[in-house]
Amino acid sequence: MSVKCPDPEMLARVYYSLRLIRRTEEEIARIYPSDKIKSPVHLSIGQESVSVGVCDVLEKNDIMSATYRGHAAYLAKGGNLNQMFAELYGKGTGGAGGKAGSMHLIDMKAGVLGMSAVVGTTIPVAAGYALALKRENLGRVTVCFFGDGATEEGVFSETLNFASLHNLPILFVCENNGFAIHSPLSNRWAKEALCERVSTYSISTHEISDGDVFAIRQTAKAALNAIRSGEGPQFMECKTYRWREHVGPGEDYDEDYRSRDELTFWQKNDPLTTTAKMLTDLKRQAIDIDIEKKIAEAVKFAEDSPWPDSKELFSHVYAD
Amino acid sequence: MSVKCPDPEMLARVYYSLRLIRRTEEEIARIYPSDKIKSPVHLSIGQESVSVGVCDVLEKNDIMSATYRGHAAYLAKGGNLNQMFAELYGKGTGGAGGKAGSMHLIDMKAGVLGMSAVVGTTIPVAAGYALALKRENLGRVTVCFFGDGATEEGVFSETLNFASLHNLPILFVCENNGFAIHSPLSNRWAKEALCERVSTYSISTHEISDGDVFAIRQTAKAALNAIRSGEGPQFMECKTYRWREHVGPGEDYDEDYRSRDELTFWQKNDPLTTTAKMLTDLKRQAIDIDIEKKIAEAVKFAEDSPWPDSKELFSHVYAD
Amino acid sequence: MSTQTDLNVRILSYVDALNEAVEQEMELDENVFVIGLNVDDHKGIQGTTQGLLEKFGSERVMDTPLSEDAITGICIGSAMAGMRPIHVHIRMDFLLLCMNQLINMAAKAHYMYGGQTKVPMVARSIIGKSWGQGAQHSQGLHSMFMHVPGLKVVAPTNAYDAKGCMMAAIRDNNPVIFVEHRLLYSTDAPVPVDPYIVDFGNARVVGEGSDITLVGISYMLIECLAARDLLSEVGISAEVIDPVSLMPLDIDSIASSAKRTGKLLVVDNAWTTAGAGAEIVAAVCEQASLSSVGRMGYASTTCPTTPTLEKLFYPNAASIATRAFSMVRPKEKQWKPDVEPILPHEVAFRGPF
Amino acid sequence: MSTQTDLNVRILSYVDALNEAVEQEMELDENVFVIGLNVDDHKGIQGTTQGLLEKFGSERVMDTPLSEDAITGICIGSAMAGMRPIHVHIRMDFLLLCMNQLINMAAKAHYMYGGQTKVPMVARSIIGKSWGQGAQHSQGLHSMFMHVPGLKVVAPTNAYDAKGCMMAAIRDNNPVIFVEHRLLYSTDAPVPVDPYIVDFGNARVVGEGSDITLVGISYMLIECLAARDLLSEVGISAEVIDPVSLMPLDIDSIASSAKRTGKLLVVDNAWTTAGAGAEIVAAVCEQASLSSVGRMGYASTTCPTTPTLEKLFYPNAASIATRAFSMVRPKEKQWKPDVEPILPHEVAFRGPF
Ligand SMILES: Cc1ncc(C[n+]2csc(CCOP(=O)(O)OP(=O)(O)O)c2C)c(N)n1
Ligand SMILES: Cc1ncc(C[n+]2csc(CCOP(=O)(O)OP(=O)(O)O)c2C)c(N)n1
Ligand SMILES: [Mg+2]
Ligand SMILES: [Mg+2]
Repeated sequence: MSVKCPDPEMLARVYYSLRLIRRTEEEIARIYPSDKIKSPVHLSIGQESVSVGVCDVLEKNDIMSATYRGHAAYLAKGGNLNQMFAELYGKGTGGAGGKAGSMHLIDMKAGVLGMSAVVGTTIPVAAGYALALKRENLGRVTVCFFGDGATEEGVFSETLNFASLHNLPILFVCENNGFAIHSPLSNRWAKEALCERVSTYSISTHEISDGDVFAIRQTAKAALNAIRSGEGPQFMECKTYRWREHVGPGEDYDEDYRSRDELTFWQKNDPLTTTAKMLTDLKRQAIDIDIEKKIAEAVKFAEDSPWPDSKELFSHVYAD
Repeated sequence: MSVKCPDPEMLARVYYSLRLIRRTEEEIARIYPSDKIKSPVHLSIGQESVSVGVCDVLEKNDIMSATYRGHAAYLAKGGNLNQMFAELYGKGTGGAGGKAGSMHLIDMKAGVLGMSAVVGTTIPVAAGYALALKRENLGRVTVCFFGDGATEEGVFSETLNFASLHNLPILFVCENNGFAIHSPLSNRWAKEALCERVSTYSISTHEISDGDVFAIRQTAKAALNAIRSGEGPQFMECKTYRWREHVGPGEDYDEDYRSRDELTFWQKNDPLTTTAKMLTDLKRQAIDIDIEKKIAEAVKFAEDSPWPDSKELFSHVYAD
Repeated sequence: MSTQTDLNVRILSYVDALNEAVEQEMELDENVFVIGLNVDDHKGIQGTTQGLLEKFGSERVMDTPLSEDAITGICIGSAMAGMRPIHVHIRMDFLLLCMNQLINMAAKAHYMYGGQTKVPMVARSIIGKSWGQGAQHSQGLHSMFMHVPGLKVVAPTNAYDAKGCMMAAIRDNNPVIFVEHRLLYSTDAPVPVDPYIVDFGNARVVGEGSDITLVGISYMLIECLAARDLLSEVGISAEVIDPVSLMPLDIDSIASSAKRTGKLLVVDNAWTTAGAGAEIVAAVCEQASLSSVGRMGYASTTCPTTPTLEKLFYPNAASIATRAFSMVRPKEKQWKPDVEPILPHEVAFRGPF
Repeated sequence: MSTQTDLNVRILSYVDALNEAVEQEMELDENVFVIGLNVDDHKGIQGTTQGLLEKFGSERVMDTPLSEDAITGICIGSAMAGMRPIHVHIRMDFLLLCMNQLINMAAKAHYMYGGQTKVPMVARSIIGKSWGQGAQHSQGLHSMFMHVPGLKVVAPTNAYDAKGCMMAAIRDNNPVIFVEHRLLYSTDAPVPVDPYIVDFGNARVVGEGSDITLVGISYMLIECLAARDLLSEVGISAEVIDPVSLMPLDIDSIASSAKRTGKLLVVDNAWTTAGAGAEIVAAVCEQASLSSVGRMGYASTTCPTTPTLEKLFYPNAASIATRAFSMVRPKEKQWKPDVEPILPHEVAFRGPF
């Protein structure tokens, strides 16, 4: 690990967040076969450290934008767990009253911008929010998470150019897990030179290849300081790995598009395990118990919550 | 000039082409106030050397794609002059029977792909044609001309990635005249690093900063050889200058968006003048006379041609 | 239109009315800003954005790269943060580059996110015509936006509505597609100096009549009014209605007129198939069965550049009058007005751009 | 459908019929190729492209980057050069990224260039439903393409038409938007082994009747057929028509049925405003004035994910039957069928993807 002995409070926070996300999604996977969750789920299991490392150094009133694979980012930014489970269940108490499901999570109170099921669409939207923050001039920033596939959409290049041209307070974070559904980078990228390319828009870039949560955190912290001091957009490419299938609760290593060896490599360096080892058993157990309690409460909240009233079908079509 | 004494035949060809384009567009500008040309015209005057330098080293059966500012490329590739004037006049004998006007010129016989009035749209289309040529495997290539503004459209980045990924036989040529309508690069580009950016798609790039027709020709020749020998796409950025207003026949140096000094600089290095000087008076006069004859014929052809039959409104909506 | 009785009413062109609406809203609300290619140049989008840069600076009058897709998303994001962007497109055809953001994000955000966010933005788009605008600079695509819940669509046809609808669009908390037509720019009308709102969803009877109801959308309203004059010469009294806003659409006003005249002809500045005319005719027929209904619009072809074919591509006062005549007097043989009125703005209009 | 009398007819699923059509055309014409994200993976677009990679190789079965806009243009360019691309989109919603190329280039090229070039391409697009597909994975946008001259639009509702229309689409020299529906994939029908064509522009009466004409578009045809059964129990005889192709549209067959029954109800798998239903109702009313016409489709809202609201978003057999009943027997009080038929494919369907 890049950080030998991290500040214990920070360590506890990071472990808590990693563990909360992992366990929440394992619980989702457990519940999934019951069909209580009638929404496609794109699990982040294995990719938690990117969201956790970055969001740990965000201010509460900073803004975070993520994708349909957004559970990790949502929770790392402090999104409401009860409302998330209720939303997945399609209940009226969900963050969007059951209209969003897993792919369109939002929690503006926690600074979580709405997610999108159309790859790449959130990138310019996050930049637009950053444009408003620049005018506001209170030092707030926007963080924009997206996958390697999203960088292939033209709107990504267009947004980088505009964000740099106007010196927007935005941190772009690419979670490069090497796949778009089942399509490997080699089918999609002419060259693996993402940071190099982004820097041609005069945006400072940072590459983290091993998913190290502390390295990601350190890098994000420095990048955010630069942004807040008016240096304009920054870019991070974090190599990571999706442990589960693209969509759904299971694994898919029996399919020929990737091998379990890849998983093994990433599991050996799982930040959740390594941070767990850095904690005292007592401390760790306290956190684990707290997390189980919170998740159990959230599931119960979702199960006990009512379905949305049928008149809700026609609410929020237009804003007053 | 980069080439001290060019082969006389080539010199004559290049001068002929430069002069034909210049005089054709001057003639269009002369006729324009008469309203006989009921089409917006985006003149290339001043930018001829890019089209001429590149197209001089193309084979007749190679394919060329250009923009609404396409008169130069159309003529340099050998597009039919009579049909061009007739098309601008909206006559039935025009290349597209009067349905295209100046912005959508086409001449498939000469390998001129259809042009488009929507910036950037022809870039992937040219690449698609190149995909077919790759399958055909006869060594034919596609050349794709576009402006600096077109590189800002996401589809440009998407196309570069795909073209390189699939090693397509295509030469991308950016005519960087520094403006999109009246908007300067500084309003649109975060950084002037186009070649650098394109090379991150593992595409070889070449920058020509002075509009030197022989330098452009030499560079294109080498690039085309590389493409034909299977090395995949190549990219040229040619700095150039639009002498006239964005659209229409006149000048607009009285407007505040640019100064006449810029024009003066480029006029000093006008390839038409410099190549003219390299020819014997006899040779030059012969060419000039021939060109005036051709243009006069073309104008007469357009004026004498009939309007399209009204039933043509409904032809070509769908292909049989 | 009570405000029209104000003392401080002057004759203003459509261009100046748009310009004034935006300027006044920018003064009233610092969150309003204008963004789009060349909005800050000396031509100022045919004058509609002229002077705004000098008055409000480049932070609120932003030139952009050619990146319509991203700029649309950027407008959406800034709107979610409380700003009120006005995104300018010099041709409606370019909205086709913005469909993903406008339809998958802007139209759906408020609903999809359970009301947690709003997208108050205006997309201004100009429909081109004549001077060889051709296939890609002439499209009227408003029906595509009418089709999608969450979007509003307005198409004012005079300077008064241009100002009132623009102020309403800017203040609206939803994405509004603002449909302008190049040939309306030079038309003028009495326009109050003070800010005012033209509420969406109110169709306007601009010419009363009893034999047939003509609905003219965008620029086609002008042609319908001219057709009404032609028809009156043969004793046919046509009622002409301007829907003003297409979404929301005031179908009841149109239906009550059509029920009264028994005949409905909708003339759209767009193609007819699955267009605004189809919506209006279908919606009226769902309410009452009329003796005769019809639609006119662009020919079912791509728009040609040559004037001789372009002339046949568009409905005009004469062809509208002929069609209306055949609907009112189906038994009589076809009638063609011998005069073809020249419309004022066609004289004023300076092509090509 | 004479070919259906062939000896070599088997029961095939919609998925397998699509797969067979593409495979046979790829064998017959080396210019045909398949391109799209994940067309070459183990899931093979729910099986519709399965096995093609192994048989034809990666030059003709191309995976792509996420670059729908460019890939569409690349398909257009390759088509201009004589190839016949089939561009696959796993959701129709993603066509919103392709609008500029499809509408400004593909639809217009043949006309705008005076016939010098053709664009024979197929854009396959799947409409999603249920399992929380939600706002951005459920849209039926076919009316937007019907609106634009130069494009063809087909929406086969059974395996037989799926194969015949796909082969026709691939051989067509124009851009064809091929509308599929996820819930039709598991349905099956007798399908000939040999290649065959289902010509566009022929609507099909799939259930005869005399009291009302129901037109069911895409998946809604299935619901209309179930509604027909429900109606028959109360003595109402509904004629059900499948337009099969929407552009060209066989309006005459629909109109002649509607004139006979006097009542027309169009049920679309999309929003109704300026939709395919508006076109059909308006076009029929231009021909004849019926006693009653109506449209059903998506609720005028964004599609919610939660099943309780999603259920209300879509028309179904029961709501269609109720609406038809009220049109046939306007004086009687509202009727609701007590049973709600479970449709075969809904059982077979495995969500969520
Ligand atoms: C514009 C668009 N094209 C295609 C899809 C289908 N799709 C859903 S997720 C996905 C993969 C995207 O890959 P990446 O951006 O790397 O994100 P990851 O799933 O790996 O987190 C694709 C192609 C989509 N949702 N949107
Ligand atoms: C997609 C699109 N956006 C905007 C326009 C309006 N427009 C016409 S020409 C032009 C300038 C393009 O600049 P550039 O690509 O540098 O080409 P140049 O005109 O300088 O040759 C613009 C913005 C357009 N035609 N298409
Ligand atoms: Mg990925
Ligand atoms: Mg330029």
